[in-house]
Amino acid sequence: MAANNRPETLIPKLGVVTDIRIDTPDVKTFRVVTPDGKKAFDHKPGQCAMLSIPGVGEAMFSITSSPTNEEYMEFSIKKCGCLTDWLHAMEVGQQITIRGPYGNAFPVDTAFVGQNLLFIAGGIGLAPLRSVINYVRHYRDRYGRVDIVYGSRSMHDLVDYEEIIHEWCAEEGIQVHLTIDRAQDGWDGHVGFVPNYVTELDFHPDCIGVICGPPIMIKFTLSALEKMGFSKDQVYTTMEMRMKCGIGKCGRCNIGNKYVCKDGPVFRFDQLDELPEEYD
Amino acid sequence: MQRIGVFVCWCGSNIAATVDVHAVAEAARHEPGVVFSTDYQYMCSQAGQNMIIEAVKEHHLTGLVICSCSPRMHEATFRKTAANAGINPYMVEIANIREQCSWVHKDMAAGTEKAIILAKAAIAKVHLNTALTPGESKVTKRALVIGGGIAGIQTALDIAEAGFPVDIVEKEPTIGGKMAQLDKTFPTLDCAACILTPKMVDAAQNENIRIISYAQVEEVGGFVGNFHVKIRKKARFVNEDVCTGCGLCTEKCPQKKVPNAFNLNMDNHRAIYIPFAQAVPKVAVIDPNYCTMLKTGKCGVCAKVCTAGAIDYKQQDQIIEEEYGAIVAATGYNPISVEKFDEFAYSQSKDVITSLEFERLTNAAGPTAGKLLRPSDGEHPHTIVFVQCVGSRCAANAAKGKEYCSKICCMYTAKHAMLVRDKYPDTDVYVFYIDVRTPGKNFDEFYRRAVEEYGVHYIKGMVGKITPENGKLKVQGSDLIADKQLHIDADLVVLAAAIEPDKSARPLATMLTASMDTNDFFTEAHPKLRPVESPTAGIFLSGTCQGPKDIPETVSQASAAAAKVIGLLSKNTLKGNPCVAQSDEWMCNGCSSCANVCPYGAITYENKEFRMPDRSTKVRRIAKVNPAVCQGCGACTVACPSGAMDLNGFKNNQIMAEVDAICK
Amino acid sequence: MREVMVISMMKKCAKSNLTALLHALSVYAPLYLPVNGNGKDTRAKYTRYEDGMVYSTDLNTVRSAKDFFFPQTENLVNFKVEGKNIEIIDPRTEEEDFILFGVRACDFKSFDVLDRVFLSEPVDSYYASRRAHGIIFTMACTRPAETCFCTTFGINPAEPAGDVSCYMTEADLYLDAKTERGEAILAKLEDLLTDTDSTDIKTVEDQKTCIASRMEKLPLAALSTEKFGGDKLDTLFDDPRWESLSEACLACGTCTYVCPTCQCYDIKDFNTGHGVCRFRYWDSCMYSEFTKMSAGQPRLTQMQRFRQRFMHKLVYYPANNDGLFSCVGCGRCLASCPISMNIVKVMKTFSEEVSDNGSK
Amino acid sequence: MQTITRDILLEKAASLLASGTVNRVLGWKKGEFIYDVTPAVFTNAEDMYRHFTFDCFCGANFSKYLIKETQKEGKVLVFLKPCDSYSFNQLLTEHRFDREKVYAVGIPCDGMMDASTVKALAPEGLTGAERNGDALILHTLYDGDVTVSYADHLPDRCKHCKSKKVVAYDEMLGENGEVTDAGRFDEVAALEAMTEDERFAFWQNELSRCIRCNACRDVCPACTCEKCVFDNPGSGVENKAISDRFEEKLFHVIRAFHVAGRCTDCGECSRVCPQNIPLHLLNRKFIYDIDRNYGDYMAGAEEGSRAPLVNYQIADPEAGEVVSGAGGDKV
Amino acid sequence: MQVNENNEFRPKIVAFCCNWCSYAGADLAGNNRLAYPADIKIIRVPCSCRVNPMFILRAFQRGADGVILCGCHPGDCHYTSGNYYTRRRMAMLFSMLNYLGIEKERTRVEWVSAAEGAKFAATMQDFAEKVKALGPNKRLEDLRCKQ
Repeated sequence: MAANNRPETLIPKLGVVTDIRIDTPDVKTFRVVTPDGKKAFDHKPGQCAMLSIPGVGEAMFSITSSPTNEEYMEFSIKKCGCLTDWLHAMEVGQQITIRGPYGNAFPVDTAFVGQNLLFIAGGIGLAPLRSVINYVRHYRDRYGRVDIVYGSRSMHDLVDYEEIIHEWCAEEGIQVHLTIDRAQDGWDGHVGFVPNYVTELDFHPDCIGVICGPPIMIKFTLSALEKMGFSKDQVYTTMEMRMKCGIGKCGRCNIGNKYVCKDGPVFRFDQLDELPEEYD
Repeated sequence: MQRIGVFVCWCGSNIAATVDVHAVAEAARHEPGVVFSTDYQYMCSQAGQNMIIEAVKEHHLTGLVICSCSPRMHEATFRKTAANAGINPYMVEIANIREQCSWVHKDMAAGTEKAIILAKAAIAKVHLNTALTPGESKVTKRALVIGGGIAGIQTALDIAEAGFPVDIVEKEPTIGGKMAQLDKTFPTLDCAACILTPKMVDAAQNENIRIISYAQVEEVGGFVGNFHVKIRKKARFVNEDVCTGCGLCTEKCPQKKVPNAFNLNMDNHRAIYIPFAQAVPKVAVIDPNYCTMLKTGKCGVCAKVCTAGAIDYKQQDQIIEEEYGAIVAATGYNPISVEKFDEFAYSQSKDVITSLEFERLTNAAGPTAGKLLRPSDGEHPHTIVFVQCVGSRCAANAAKGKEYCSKICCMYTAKHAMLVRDKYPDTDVYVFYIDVRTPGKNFDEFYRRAVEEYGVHYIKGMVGKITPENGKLKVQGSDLIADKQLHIDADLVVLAAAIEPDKSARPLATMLTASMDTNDFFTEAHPKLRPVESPTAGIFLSGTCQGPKDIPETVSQASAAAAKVIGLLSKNTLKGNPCVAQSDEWMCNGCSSCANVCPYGAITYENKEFRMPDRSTKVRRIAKVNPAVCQGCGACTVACPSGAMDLNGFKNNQIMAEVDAICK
Repeated sequence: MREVMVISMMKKCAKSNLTALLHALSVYAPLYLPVNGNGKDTRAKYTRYEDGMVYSTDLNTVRSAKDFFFPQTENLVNFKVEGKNIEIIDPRTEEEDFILFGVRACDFKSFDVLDRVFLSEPVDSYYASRRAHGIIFTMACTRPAETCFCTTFGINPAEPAGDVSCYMTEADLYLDAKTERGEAILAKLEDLLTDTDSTDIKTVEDQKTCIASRMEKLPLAALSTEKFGGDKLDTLFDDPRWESLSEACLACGTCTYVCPTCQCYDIKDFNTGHGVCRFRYWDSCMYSEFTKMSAGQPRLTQMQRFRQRFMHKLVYYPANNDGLFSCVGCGRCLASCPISMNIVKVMKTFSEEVSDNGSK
Repeated sequence: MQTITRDILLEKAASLLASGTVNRVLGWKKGEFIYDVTPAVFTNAEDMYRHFTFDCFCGANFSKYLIKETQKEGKVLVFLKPCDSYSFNQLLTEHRFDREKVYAVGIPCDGMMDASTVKALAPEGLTGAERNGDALILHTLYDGDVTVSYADHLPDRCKHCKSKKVVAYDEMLGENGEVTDAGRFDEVAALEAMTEDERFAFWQNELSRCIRCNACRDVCPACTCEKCVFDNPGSGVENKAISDRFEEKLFHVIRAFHVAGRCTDCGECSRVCPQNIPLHLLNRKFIYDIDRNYGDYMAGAEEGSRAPLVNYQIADPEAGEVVSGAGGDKV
Repeated sequence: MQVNENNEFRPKIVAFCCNWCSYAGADLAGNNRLAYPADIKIIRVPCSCRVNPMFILRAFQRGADGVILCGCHPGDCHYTSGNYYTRRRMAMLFSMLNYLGIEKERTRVEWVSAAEGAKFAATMQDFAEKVKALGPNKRLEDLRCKQ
């Protein structure tokens, strides 16, 4: 019973897991559709959804598939707690619940249009960016040059490796720069931490930066970009917080007066500067 | 999320007759996490076990539920099966649908319903099972025996005979203990020294035995198989390796007024002395409280007369640190102090003596060279009254005395009475008793001889008062059988004082984390089934430190303890039970509740530095469970309010999952 | 919630008829009103009216009236799980009208504060539905207590609004319908009500004047919001005085639970053995677990959590809601805090120019 | 008996601060009204002269704050009333803080007023109060000054005080009192004398008011777990709010059980309960049962004593034989 | 709450049994085919002292009508002292539950040795009857867990 025929926000929809891809030892990507085989809802790049297993818990995850994919949604999820353990143990055909989309999105149709784009991700931080990158690839002619810097602990911890190698790298106008933290057999690419690699690559500040990864990586990458002449109002990031409702009401994900689930998760660094330094 | 296989056993018709096994298997199949469910005639048979192994492989099972007979029956079997199938043996849970279901419920519907619930409970539990691996620890192949009385000597000898090195720590300058002070032993009346001293010599000569005399345990750390012990060897001011035990110094020492503890202070020895002729080690020792040289720096006679040059006035206490695999407590007993029993006038008259003093008075090596003479005037006593149960079998709330029976007094009093009558037939001997207890081989015969052949007057009753008067001791007592008051003018009164554990036992127990009862006797791990072990693993009990005993009993227990020690030391490593308690160090607040209830002393505390979420560091007191010592009872888990303490195999959430499944 | 404002004639009910009035209201719809407790705690609490109950004249209830729209626990949705399949069940039944009687001006204002959270997009339908069905009779505060400071937030206890504003005098109860809904319900009570004349209006006006003068004399009357508001983040957030203010805080949730405007909640699944109930519970920003997640904890110290609560009420909320503070000055936290730390002490501390430490 | 006044405590604190014995003082800070004093840490005498207060509303038990305070540098001065000193000892027994970092000054006490009790006497506005011997003069907004008997309106914990003896201190101000037992089990016994149905109705009514604010737990000096089972999602009983009336019973029974034998009967739980639930009657029930069945035991009376529920006697009564009802009824 | 075809109330009873004595006693009852009501479901614990009061309340919450705890006789505990702690803990807990008005017949501690199969069966029979006579547990129920 939804009052005034408004969409019911706290009652989820049913989802079915139709495919599970093992990305890394602790990351799996789940494909989710409704029981009648449709996409659960439309979203914009950078938005999130609440996934849940009844009795186990509910949590917010970035939607990693591009909105341009009209068949299904994908979620790349790292195993790091009770719910994600459960999700990782699922088999194809398992039903879950899903509600969303939540939060703002990257300004792909406004600020990004016509710009060169630089995506920088570390580890599972690629998940929220993948949606944007694929969106940009889909509407390739709307944007300028695209650079992607992606690093992880080891080559086995690179999420979406197949897609990166076979699709992104192969696409003209996209430069992919991969790196891993420590040298290992079978890897002939770059070795080193993402912020250092970004410094080495020495990007020209004629583009918009998007950073996502562990807090420490974000911090150092931002300062690396600033040294290259980037200003904070041209760099974006996406945040993570404990969220329960996803609709800016439960009261826990705020930084100052901004609610990460509703006003975020995408923030420009100059916007973050206006907020109290509570979350570092 | 587990992948669970459920296997329902028919046990022939034992289960299948009252439980619909197919229905159980079918119901289990619908439980979350169950990916395979089946039933079979005999799950424990080779074929049944193979079926399990196959299913594990085919369905990649991670947890097994066997609905069968009692886990007490076949849990071990199915754990092995699991191991053979390549999964951890502790990923198995048994639903007992035979003893606790099919055999006790006649109604098929009720039995089936219950079996399904029991299966669901086991499934709920196995969901939360985790792989457990028994911990292993090495065993130091050396034993420590604390106490060098007959108990300690016997234990040490047996262990040494089995080929393991063993140290005896004795607080006196010589081993031998109480038995060395005794004259004759009941019921055979052979001389104590004659049977003890050869054993003392054996101990001294056994190359596997090291005697650390005049020494005390100061610190015990570690756990079963790996004890680390600090022993303080007191300075004797005589070089043990050099002294030949010739005894010249003990004759030349000018300080003659040192009470002779071995003779219960009934005579004196010199400031340098050898406790008794057959002492082991036979090495002199200087009593620093009396030695003029040590007190004033003037004298040095002993050093002058010692041709071996063994005297060393500068000798210091020595600390010996050693690793042991097992520790045996053999700290023995002492008679209680009878001074507080005013009615017996022990403090008022020298002629009221204890039984142990009586032993010394009749011993050929004693202060009277074996002649029975009154301590007050050296006269031969003509009337002797023995009083039994002095301080034994007292009311629980009595201000003095012990609640328990000291066990040995009846027999040694009979022995004393008999010996007196035998040597001095002119002596009248009276024994006041509450009951005469003679449950031992040849004990009752012995006692009856005392009464029948030797004419000892046994009087059932207690002595009310003893009054020294004109060189006599007026003994007032009651004869309960004749129902009259008795007055006996005695020359000598011998009190059969209760025995109590040696005072050194309590601090030792604390160091060993071995439990004691309210009387300070060591508690055994199980009063019937594990009588020579302390609940603390690796600690064994020998002799009267565990409870009153006579010599034969002491020796048998000493050998039993030795057998247990040998069993332990013959292992290279100890494999623990993995179902032990575990403390979550982030949740523990170090309150000590768990350690208070642990019967095994398995819990210790440490101050550990933690890196807090705000990146500061904090030192927190936290509990640590030693898995080698913990036996897995779980008492600590309930004592812990925060739930920081949990028990592997029976975790809080596992039991609650069972509860939930059952009450659903 | 937007209401249609009406101007109609005030009605009057003799106090001797109050019982009959309450009975009539309870027949119309379930009626909740403050009633004194009968156990160890005799203070007023909102109770479903049954005949024989007596309306409490206590200034206010221990718990606020927010429970009626945002209950402490609420079953959001149920699930049945079998194998890989999930069934989603909405447990709600059709909401019925209910009457809240005796709501004070501060509590009534708190509904506005809550509305701006729960009724902003996306709307919380659970809240919205109850809000739509709640008919509110407010009551003017004739004897405000020393802990009252509603006027600080611009609330007038003499004009409590609601569907019907009530004024209690020695002899009568005056009922002033403020909405169509209020009017409609008063129409149904016709038998028990009489019209008012100019004397009555004067009586009520006198009472209002009296209330105003009493409010002015209250110890907290001078409390000012001058130092607070949506634009005061920079001056307040890093103030060292948060440290000493929060020092004694026990980290219990009393203030947040008695507060009429606190609206933080948590959602949790409860496995009943037969299915899963998804519950919403009041949560408290004072609890250390509140923001804890597997990846870290943004508010690690009690100081940070304490600061969050007051910054939210005095800075963040006004920043997002046109300067409206998320405090209505009801004084419940003043009465309930185990260590007597409260928003008044916080506001007064920051109103002092120089802190104890000599720093700003 | 010397009356302890604000001035005496101030002087003591100032001299200990001046001598460097302590570098801060745990004391009471005056509030807006008379009854709303807040525990505070003072680092200098000047602050104390301005804000420190001591009167009959200074009932808060400071001992639990010592866990946090002793983590800091230097020694802290704490004033211990008799009942606080029991909690102090109990916390020491459980190794919850370092004794060396505390300078404890014992102060006698003849009962502390409780804000909610006093407010109940003048529910419509209490602007101030003062004590004059047994007279408590309340200044009210609408009824002028009202004088009541001090002793008669003490909270239950003080009316039925367990002890007026400070059992732990470095220094005692004034004269130490004696252990008392002012009928503190009377109310428990009265409940025991009821029928099961009556008791159920009583507790149902009382506990149903619980809002699970956790104030009772958070103030309790025996509740010092690093993480309470009710906050720990892994414990299986975690809960934040009462969603079923079972849970209020679960919470309060388990909490009382966890502190059984460790509770020093300081009564803070009942004092802080915003819903006036007589929580101390649960704790006193355990204390009463323990005393009757296992011998008198007062947690905190002696540092290092072993709590009765982590102890046993072979001769303990059987579970079905314990005396736990009125007139020696067995339950 | 369960009812059978005759609409007769069938209590749910949880019995916690220590592994060494009472669980073995229950097995012995089985060996000797000594019947007792199927309403009793046994949970095996290493020692009665493993039983946390939370388990007992949990059982009532989830729908149990009675909870019985069985352990070794005092003095016979496999772990020497576990049941002594149990005795105190449960005496105190049950007294408290009764203080809250919970019927005292719903909780019980009984010592059953491994040799007392007959005592086990008789105890269970008796306990089940007493609980049945009380009817469903209303005072410690959790309404959410009712079907």
